[in-house]
Amino acid sequence: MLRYTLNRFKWAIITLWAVITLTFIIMHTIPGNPFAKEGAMPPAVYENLQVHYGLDKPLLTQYGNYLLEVVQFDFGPSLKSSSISVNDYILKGFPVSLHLGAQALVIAIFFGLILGVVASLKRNKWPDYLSMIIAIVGISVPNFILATILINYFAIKWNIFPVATWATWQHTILPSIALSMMPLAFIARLMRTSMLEVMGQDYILTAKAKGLKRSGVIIKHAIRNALLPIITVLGILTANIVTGSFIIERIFGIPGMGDMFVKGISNRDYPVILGSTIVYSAVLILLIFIVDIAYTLIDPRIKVTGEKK
Amino acid sequence: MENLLEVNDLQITFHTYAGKVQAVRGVNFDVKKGEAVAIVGESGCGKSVTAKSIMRLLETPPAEYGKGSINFGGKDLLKLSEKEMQRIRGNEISMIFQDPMTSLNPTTKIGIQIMEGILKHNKNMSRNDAYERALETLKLVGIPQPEKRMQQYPHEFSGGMRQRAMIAMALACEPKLLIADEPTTALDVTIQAQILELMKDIQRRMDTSIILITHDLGVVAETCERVVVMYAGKVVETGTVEAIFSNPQHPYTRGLLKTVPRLDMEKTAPLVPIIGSPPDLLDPPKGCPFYPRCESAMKVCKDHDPELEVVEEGQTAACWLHHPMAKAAQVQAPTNV
Amino acid sequence: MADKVHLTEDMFQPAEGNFKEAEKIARPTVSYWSDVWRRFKENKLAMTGFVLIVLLVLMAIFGPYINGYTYYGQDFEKKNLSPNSEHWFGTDSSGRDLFTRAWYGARISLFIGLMAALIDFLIGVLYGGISAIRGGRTDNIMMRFAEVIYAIPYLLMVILMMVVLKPGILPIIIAMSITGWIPMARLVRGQVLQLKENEYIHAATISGANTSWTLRKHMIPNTMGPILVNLTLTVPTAIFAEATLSFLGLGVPAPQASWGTLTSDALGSILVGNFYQLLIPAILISLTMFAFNVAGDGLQDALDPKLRK
Amino acid sequence: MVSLKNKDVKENTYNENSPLVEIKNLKKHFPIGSQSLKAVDGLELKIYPGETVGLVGESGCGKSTAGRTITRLYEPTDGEVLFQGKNIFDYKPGEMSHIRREIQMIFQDPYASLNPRMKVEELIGEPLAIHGISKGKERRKRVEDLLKLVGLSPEHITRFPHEFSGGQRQRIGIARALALNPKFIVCDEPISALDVSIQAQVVNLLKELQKEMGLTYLFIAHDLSMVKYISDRILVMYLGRMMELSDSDSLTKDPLHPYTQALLSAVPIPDPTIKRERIVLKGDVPSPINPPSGCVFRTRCPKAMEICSSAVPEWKEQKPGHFVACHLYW
Amino acid sequence: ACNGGSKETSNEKEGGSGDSSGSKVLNVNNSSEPGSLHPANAQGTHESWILEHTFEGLTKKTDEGKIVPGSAESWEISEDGLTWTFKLKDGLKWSNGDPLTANDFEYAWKYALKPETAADYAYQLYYLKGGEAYNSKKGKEEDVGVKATDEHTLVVTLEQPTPYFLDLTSFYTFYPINKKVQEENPKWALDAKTHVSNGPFKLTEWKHKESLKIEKNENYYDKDKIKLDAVNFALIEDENTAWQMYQSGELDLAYPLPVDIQGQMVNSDDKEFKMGKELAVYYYNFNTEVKPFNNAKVRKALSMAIERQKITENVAQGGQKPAFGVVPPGIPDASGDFQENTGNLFKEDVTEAKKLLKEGLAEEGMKELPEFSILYNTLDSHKKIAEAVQGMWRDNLGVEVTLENAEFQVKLDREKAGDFEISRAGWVGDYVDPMTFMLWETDGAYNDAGWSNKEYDNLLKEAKSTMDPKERMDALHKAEKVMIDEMPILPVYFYTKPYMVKSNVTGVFAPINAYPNFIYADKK
Ligand SMILES: Nc1ncnc2c1ncn2[C@@H]1O[C@H](COP(=O)(O)OP(=O)(O)OP(=O)(O)O)[C@@H](O)[C@H]1O
Ligand SMILES: Nc1ncnc2c1ncn2[C@@H]1O[C@H](COP(=O)(O)OP(=O)(O)OP(=O)(O)O)[C@@H](O)[C@H]1O
Ligand SMILES: [Mg+2]
Ligand SMILES: [Mg+2]
Repeated sequence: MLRYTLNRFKWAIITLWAVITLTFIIMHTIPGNPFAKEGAMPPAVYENLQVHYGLDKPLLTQYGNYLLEVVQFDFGPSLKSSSISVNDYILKGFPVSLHLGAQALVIAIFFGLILGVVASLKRNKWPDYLSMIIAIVGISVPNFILATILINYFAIKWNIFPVATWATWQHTILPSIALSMMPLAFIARLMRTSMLEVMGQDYILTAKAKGLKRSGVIIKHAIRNALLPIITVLGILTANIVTGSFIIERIFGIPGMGDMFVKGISNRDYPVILGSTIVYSAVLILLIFIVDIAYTLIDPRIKVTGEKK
Repeated sequence: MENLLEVNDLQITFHTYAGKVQAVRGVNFDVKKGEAVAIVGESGCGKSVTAKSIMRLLETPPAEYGKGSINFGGKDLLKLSEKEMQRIRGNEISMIFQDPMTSLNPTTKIGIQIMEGILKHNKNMSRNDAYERALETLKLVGIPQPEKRMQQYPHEFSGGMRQRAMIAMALACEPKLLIADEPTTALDVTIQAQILELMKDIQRRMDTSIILITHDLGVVAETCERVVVMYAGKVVETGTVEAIFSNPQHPYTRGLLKTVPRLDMEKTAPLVPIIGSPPDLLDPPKGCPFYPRCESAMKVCKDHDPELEVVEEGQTAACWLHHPMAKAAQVQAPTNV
Repeated sequence: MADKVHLTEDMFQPAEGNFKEAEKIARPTVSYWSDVWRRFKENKLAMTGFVLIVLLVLMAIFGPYINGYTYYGQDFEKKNLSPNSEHWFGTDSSGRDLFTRAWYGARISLFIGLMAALIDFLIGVLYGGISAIRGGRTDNIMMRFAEVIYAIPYLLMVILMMVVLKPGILPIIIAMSITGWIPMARLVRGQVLQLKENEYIHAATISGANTSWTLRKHMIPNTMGPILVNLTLTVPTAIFAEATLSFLGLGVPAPQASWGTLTSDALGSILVGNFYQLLIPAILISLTMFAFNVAGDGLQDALDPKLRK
Repeated sequence: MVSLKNKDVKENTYNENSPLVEIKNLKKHFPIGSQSLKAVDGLELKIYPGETVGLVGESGCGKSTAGRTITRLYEPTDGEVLFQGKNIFDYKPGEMSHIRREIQMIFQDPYASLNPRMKVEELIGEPLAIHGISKGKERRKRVEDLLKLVGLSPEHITRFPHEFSGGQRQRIGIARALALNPKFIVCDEPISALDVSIQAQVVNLLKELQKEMGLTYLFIAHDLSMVKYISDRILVMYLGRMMELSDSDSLTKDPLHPYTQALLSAVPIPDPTIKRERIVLKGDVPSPINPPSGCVFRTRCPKAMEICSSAVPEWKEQKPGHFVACHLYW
Repeated sequence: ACNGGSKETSNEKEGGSGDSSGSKVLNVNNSSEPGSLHPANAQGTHESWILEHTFEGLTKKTDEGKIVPGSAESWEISEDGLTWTFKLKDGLKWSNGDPLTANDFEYAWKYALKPETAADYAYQLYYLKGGEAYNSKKGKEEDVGVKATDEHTLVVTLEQPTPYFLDLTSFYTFYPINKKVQEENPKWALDAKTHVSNGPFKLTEWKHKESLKIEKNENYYDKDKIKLDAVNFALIEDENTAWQMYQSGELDLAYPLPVDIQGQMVNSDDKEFKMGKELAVYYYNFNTEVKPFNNAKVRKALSMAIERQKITENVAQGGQKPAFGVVPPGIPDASGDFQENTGNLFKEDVTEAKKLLKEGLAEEGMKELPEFSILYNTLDSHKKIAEAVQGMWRDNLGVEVTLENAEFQVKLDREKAGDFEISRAGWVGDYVDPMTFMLWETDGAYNDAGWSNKEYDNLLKEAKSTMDPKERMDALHKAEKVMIDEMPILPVYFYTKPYMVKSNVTGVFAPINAYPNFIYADKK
């Protein structure tokens, strides 16, 4: 296990390096200039900016320097804002996105699993259809619309929650709900299918034969076996959600990382692009690793650790 | 002795896209308290379905219970609510399933799977006690190093060990009725002997009744008091072990006994199988289901289904050969047992 | 029964030729897929979904020509009209006919959605399946590669594609194809890892099955549930991915419409109470979702031999 | 049945009198935490063409594992399996498929070994399809023939595994193994789930096929009477090791190893009137993770001696063709 | 949806900073995180709005747009208009209590010009003598034309006579910085704790990407006129959200407004709605270097064939004024308003347009317009206008144009490279003088149309060389006319500045080229 972890760590570094390199290449391939301004900038001003941020050096040198900095956990300055470095961005934005994402995930997992399980047990009866409708609405109404509607009712009409910003706990509720709908629907649908499959297995009969209650059979035997696909998608879903949703953060004025991701790209703010990509990759790699470990925990037959039979 | 279980005219149909499979077509038998009854019969004749229906474990749909009843301790199991059934399952009736690999939850440790039933039916038992009890039963079924094995998963067990784990699970609660669906098929003879000994022991000690489904007539002979022979969803013969083995009354039973190899048999002597295959239960024949394979078939058998009738003291059979007219017609029933 | 029938002596004569009856003629056999189709047809809800999909596709083809308006024609005199006899779905804030735009949008959105699903299925399923079946080193390398691809910012890819190709649907679909299949691959891999330990896979191996065979004949049919759920969810996800891109200016070029752009265009109209502008694309997307979901569920049921009636 | 081309390639060093399968020092250990479970520990066996070798032993003694390793479902910990003179573990994955045509296996657990989403037609037709043998009607015909061969009716061709009873499933498995006309079949308890009349049919069938096509079997079972009936030679295993090997008559009539003797005495007799003395083995079956020193059977052996705990008994030909590993015969 | 006003009292609790009762806190929204709150590094409105309230230049503006003394008490201009001498007020202090001197101004301006500072807006100081040379490393710091002759006197030497220089001194690049603080801690502007300013408010809290807070500066010389205790800036990018916060009472001022809300408010008589003036023009560039847009007739035809009124009323919806010239209203002429004096420089006329197009194309040897597109930077409102223009050309001229959007950064790149046919642009005046809209000098930095006209160039030279208002304005009027006659750009409309303020807030005003100002605001 330890060896496996170490091995994966080695691969994580390689993966990160590959991501940085490819992103670096793409970033410098696409058109757009970080310093472009309405009206031409006097050449001197432009020159000064280039020198200041070291963009006058050959790309290879820039790349090398960047890697050196990254190794020391220094992600450089933002080209668009001298008030806050990329490190600050991450240190400030990531916890917020993480908080929001975690809350949204808790909602999504909790209600998603319940809906999915109920739907599978009441297959083709009203709870199944209800869960399907929730799923359809959850997916068919994109979160930017949902957010606007939530604000319109909960904040403006009924005055229950504040409209936006990230000041208090109350402020976190509407964005968490808006962000949770998609994963919730996904989990619910997936859990339903998975449960249907598992409920047809022989060992469910065995459990019944032991006299377990229906709930016991479901909780102790069915859910766990049905969980595998959920765990898989949760890996990637979580990585996407906890590194910030641009739209939700924008609408609710949340100082998270998603905004950094998107704005960095449209501003061609190179260090911000690379910094956010690295954070995202790291989270993704970590979560996928956790998922792989979770496989073995959930189903002991699965061997991802590469040991031979 | 009173009857613990009475199965009356049990009928079970499966609805499939291909049509209705009439898996059980009017089965009658009873089991007395403390008695071991064997159900033998061709593969696919409805033994397992009958057993599962006693536990009410068939999913409805696709299964459908027709008329008929299963009386257990004075209650008709087919009429009980799911809640009441839960109290009976695992506690008063327990079952050993035929397919040990798929019947064990692959993601749960064996120990936990065994303890579960114990805890469920002994509300005030501590986890530790349940653990001890589970350990003990595992030991009873002859699994070495049970402490280690409790911590393992089904796929780490050999076929026989899985089957023994299933047996341990069923025995853990000391039920009134134990249904064992081919419990020893995957076991070697020494373990088999041990398990059968264990079952007998429980039967004696606890006055447990046993329904043993098997095709190993040797096991039947050594373990059971009475035998029910099934064929194509019907009971074709019942009787005491002695009677069945020494004086089988149905051509099918006779065929069965003939096919069994013995250790002391010569290798060159071919085994005598019953030729042909059993009927398709999707479209069961009108007459005697054994008719196409029967050496002593008569014209009547083709279209008319014989009923189970007492032929000797304590022995019933469903065969036209026992009809007075058949005897009158001087049809010689082959008697080469 | 025996008592009721009239028995005669001659009936008790030995029967002849009874052994032959043991070999009856087989029922005509139908292939697995036509069997699936038959079962699918019997499922009313699933058929509703299927018919709905066909209708949506037909409307996408013919809808834009039905009422004589064009998707781009503006008429400021008639802006923000609620649905009426002339404009069946009303008009937007530029006075364009929403009926025509909605069905024009259906072309783009359905095309993007279906393409995304197709790519998901073709690449994701194969990649995940092969990775899991091969296992060990191959699995490790394939999964790390997928991680790298997935970690590179998606927007950068889209922009890159827009540069390489001309803006329009094609770069969107290509950029989607580059990363879209990865969640599917992970999902399938997870399922296959679980299935891999089943005895029937060993049985197939013994019969000489190679990776592709095992994948096609055993893994995919047994993973169909999660695959279908994921596929049905890929459709709306892709539709909204396009909307988000439009939001960032990377979607289909104006004045073309897609359901995504119709939705985001309607965002502002919610504030002034023109809800129908949002409702129309939302209902169409929901209908699509509903159709794919019930058809997917139906297909899943039809594919599962154990669930009968 | 096997294409001549294949033969030419592979049979340069192999001739009819040499063993078809030669197992050399085969070991398979499973890692259990930091320890290892020695499921098979040093199997040596030659199986000649047209022969049936029975493999019996305690449940959990490693029979299935041996079978699975011989068919290369498991990679071995050590040892070789030569099939027609070539070590099957040397083949690359791509090359295995040729060998797969000739080595088949019937699985112990009938239900688990059938894909629940496949119909019988596909299940039995699968090996044919994989190797591109016959198509459409022809293949259907072949499948129907196979079904009849194992005593199922051709009507079952459109059914799914869960619609069958245990025994019926096992027969599907057998039909599948026979589909390719293999040379060598590892039968892992092929008949234990069958009812007796079918058992007889299947055993007769296997014997007939053997006679006709020169099939070779490794027949794993615990039903000694059946094993004796079908096998030419019988190998007795205990806790992953070999105990005794001999032709079947001599083994059943004159067993040398105390374990074999105990086994034989435990065979139930289908006659309620006969009551018989059994050699009851005392004690628990030891764990293969931690097997006893010396002779692994000594902890339960009624004739155990002092030496048994210190020295591993040698595998010795006690009588012509009758091997045994026991200190009693030193 | 316009019931926002009815609730403000009940909602005060939420919007506020939770300050103790009695304190007057205004809640507004700054739509983006400021890149820098250092006057030299600030780049745009997200910064300037806060700087305008925390700093004060030599001059400042009233709500009518009049330039009044700020830190400077008085000033003198030399005859040739090249030397300006400013006298600072007495007893000026920094928010940390340090005295503010003329040195701080000198230091600040030179700091902004220093190449290492890499200030985007350094060119705003190119008016200073030697400023450009120093910034492009061709000159020395000593030669820059700004000098503090004593604590209270700042002498500025200009490169050219610049009548609007006074206006510029209210611009944020011209703000002073505390020399002592800057030298001790170059990072002082990054943190609210170390931020030092000289304006009516001081920065007291800066939660990055979340919010900023400025509080009344007790060291400000005019502090008695300041009624507010603090202003909270939320950082909400989404206009819709900001509007919703305004509705719920979490904000006291909403600017900018969502387009749909503008449209609704313009036509209502909501008391909270205010229509400020804006110093900006919305136009399309023609790339005069590609055929057939090199032909003035073609350009004019296209320009005459769009209906500006329809666009402002139905698409932009903010009460904008159709533009038939480039200089927006609100700039004083020698007498009166420059734009009013100009009037409309051309007319919309479809028949004429058709004729011109035909002629123009014939002159270029073409039968019809080749494939061309409108390039605009990604924004919903730009898209809608482009769609409208597209429709009008189709309907009026039978001309098909495609729409092409690009990210801002990319659009600018392509404009520089001349890789476009027609591109959207907008120009906001840097100072209140028509000169700021005279962008089409040959090879001028902002001349994306690539247009070149001797007469225009000469007229501008003429205007630049004189300090006489009449002469200057005449030249500028002529220049504008010359330019519009050739139509290298297609003016669409003059911007406005619609915003909303809660009715309990008074004293907010919107200077023509700045965001709404609340230095003197009060809240009841
Ligand atoms: N779920 C089902 N759907 C359709 N048919 C079924 C189903 N389950 C069982 N059957 C059919 O019912 C019949 C009886 O099956 P059952 O499992 O009871 O046989 P069995 O007597 O236990 O045989 P074996 O000894 O081989 O286990 C078989 O023909 C089988 O095909
Ligand atoms: N995948 C595995 N991982 C760990 N241990 C295993 C695994 N498979 C088998 N074993 C162990 O190997 C030993 C031999 O198992 P095997 O299945 O070969 O027994 P068997 O002789 O076939 O027994 P049976 O007659 O009961 O089927 C058992 O102790 C079992 O627990
Ligand atoms: Mg059965
Ligand atoms: Mg085994």
